[in-house]
Amino acid sequence: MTEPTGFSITLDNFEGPFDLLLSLISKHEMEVTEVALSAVTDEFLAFISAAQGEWDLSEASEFLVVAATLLDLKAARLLPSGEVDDLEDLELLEARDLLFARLLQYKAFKEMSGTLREMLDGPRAAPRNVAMEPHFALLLPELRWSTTPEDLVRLAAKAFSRDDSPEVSLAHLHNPKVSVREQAALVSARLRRSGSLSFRALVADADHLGVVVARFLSLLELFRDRRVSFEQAASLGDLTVRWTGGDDDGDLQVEEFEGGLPLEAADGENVAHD
Amino acid sequence: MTDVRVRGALEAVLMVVDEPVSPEDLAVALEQPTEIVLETLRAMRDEYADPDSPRGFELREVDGGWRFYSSRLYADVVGRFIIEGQTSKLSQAALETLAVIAYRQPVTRGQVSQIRGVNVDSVMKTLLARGLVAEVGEFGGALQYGTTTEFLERTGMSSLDELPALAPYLPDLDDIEAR
Amino acid sequence: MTDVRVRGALEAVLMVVDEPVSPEDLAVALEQPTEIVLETLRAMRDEYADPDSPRGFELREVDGGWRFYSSRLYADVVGRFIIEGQTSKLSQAALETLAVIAYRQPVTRGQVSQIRGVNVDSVMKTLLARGLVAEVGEFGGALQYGTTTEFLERTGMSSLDELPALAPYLPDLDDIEAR
Repeated sequence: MTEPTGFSITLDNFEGPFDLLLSLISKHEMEVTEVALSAVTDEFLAFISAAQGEWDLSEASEFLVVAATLLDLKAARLLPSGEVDDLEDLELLEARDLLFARLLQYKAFKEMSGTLREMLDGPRAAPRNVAMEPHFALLLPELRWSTTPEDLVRLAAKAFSRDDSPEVSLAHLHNPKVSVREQAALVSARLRRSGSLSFRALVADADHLGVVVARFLSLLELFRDRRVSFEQAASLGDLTVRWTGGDDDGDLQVEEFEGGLPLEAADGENVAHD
Repeated sequence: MTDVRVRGALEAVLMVVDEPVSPEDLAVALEQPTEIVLETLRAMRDEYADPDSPRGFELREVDGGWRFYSSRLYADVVGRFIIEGQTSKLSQAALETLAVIAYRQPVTRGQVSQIRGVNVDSVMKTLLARGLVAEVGEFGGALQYGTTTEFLERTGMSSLDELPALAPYLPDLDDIEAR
Repeated sequence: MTDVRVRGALEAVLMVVDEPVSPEDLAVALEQPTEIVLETLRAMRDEYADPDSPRGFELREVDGGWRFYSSRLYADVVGRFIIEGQTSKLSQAALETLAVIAYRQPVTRGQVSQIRGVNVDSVMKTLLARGLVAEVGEFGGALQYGTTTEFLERTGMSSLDELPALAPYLPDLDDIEAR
């Protein structure tokens, strides 16, 4: 059930899939302080470059999240634990553990979603759900009816307001959100017109950080869909984006980031937190 | 296709369709000659009705189409099940669906489902079986539903104009936005 | 009642229902002990699934109730007849949310958000509209959600007990919750 990530590592004290390392640490069968994280990172970079052109964006981003958490965890563990008498330090330690546990939980549900997809997409058994034959329908016991028009209007009002609630604009309370899907459409249109543009030019008119982030994410989606290619002459140099999608205006499967991105990166209102 | 597979495919389709299906339509779906389909349907009908071991379902030809029905041999048990099993009050879900239809008619099943946020297929069947709603038209290939005279009689109204205005019951918009 | 009549009566009743029915309700209508009913239902299930001559329909237990379904063996042929309004695939976000609800139910929207790390309002709306999840209760003023019988039917499970075990390295969830 655990999807093999394909990424295996060889350390002094551990050899095997990255997922297994994670599993051992979580079960306290291996001490995170004994893991040379720089070696893990080196191996991952080697793995990525060996599979050039073939590597999986989601795998890479997942690695980043996991590695960052491990780093956090390790930093916390390396604190002299015997002498923690500051309550804040202790809370910090617990927070790190909690973060790690959350990460594992998130990963587990992510994996389970693959299994669910298989179950939902498998051959279906359709339930028998046919109208009752008229001679049986006649047998239905007489309704006991006590519903007044006022009851009905209340029920209708309840149903209609439920429909509206998720769509209610909160624009006056929070900054409006940026849709990655919309930005993808805008970015594609510009690139189709110009052939190639620098990233700098693509975000020149962005008036918020959120818009820049959304356009960057939309480029990643377009890249995954092979609609664009990237060129970067020097490390940290200008990034040139080239349209490779032809005139095809077909559906781009941009996965919307739920609720869109907050315009201001620090706007905690839009992101669930504890 | 083997005989068993032809029979199986026919049973599968006929078990879940609501309306009688013509042998021609079945033949197209099965990619089999119509005669084979018709022959198999007749064999199935006879098999289910075998006097030594009659099934509780029967396959009947109605107006040139075929459909599974509950066998008349067991009508007494089915009748008892319907009378005793069904509650004589509409469920909350059914009432809410009815209210939505009353105010939004003519309305399609999909629209009702979207408003209520849940699948309403089985609740709609109940309301149809109770004669409280009926098909009143078609829009973009989807059936539209509305309330019936029976509904008016039940609620004691002489026409839909007597439905109370919805607006005063809707939550104040400012209240919602302030949440 | 003879065995054949019990079987026939059960088949006849199950022809007219629109949701899974409990053996208890069937027993009342048949005026037979529940054990006999349950035994017969199981025998029917096995009979229809006989590998040498599988039927096109199957009898399945879902959430403790029994209902006729078309057999998965013929899903392709049935698919040509039953056009379902909502066959579009669920997004990855919706699937992950569904997974969280399936394993943590009953669960509030806030709890799901916390696990997923993002706001899940729009995804929840999709899942509700598809009838895969429903409101199942209330806790501390917040609505709780759980999966539906439809979810079980769609995934082909008889009960939630059949959900595969979560990844082996998942820490004890209560530990996380307790903080």
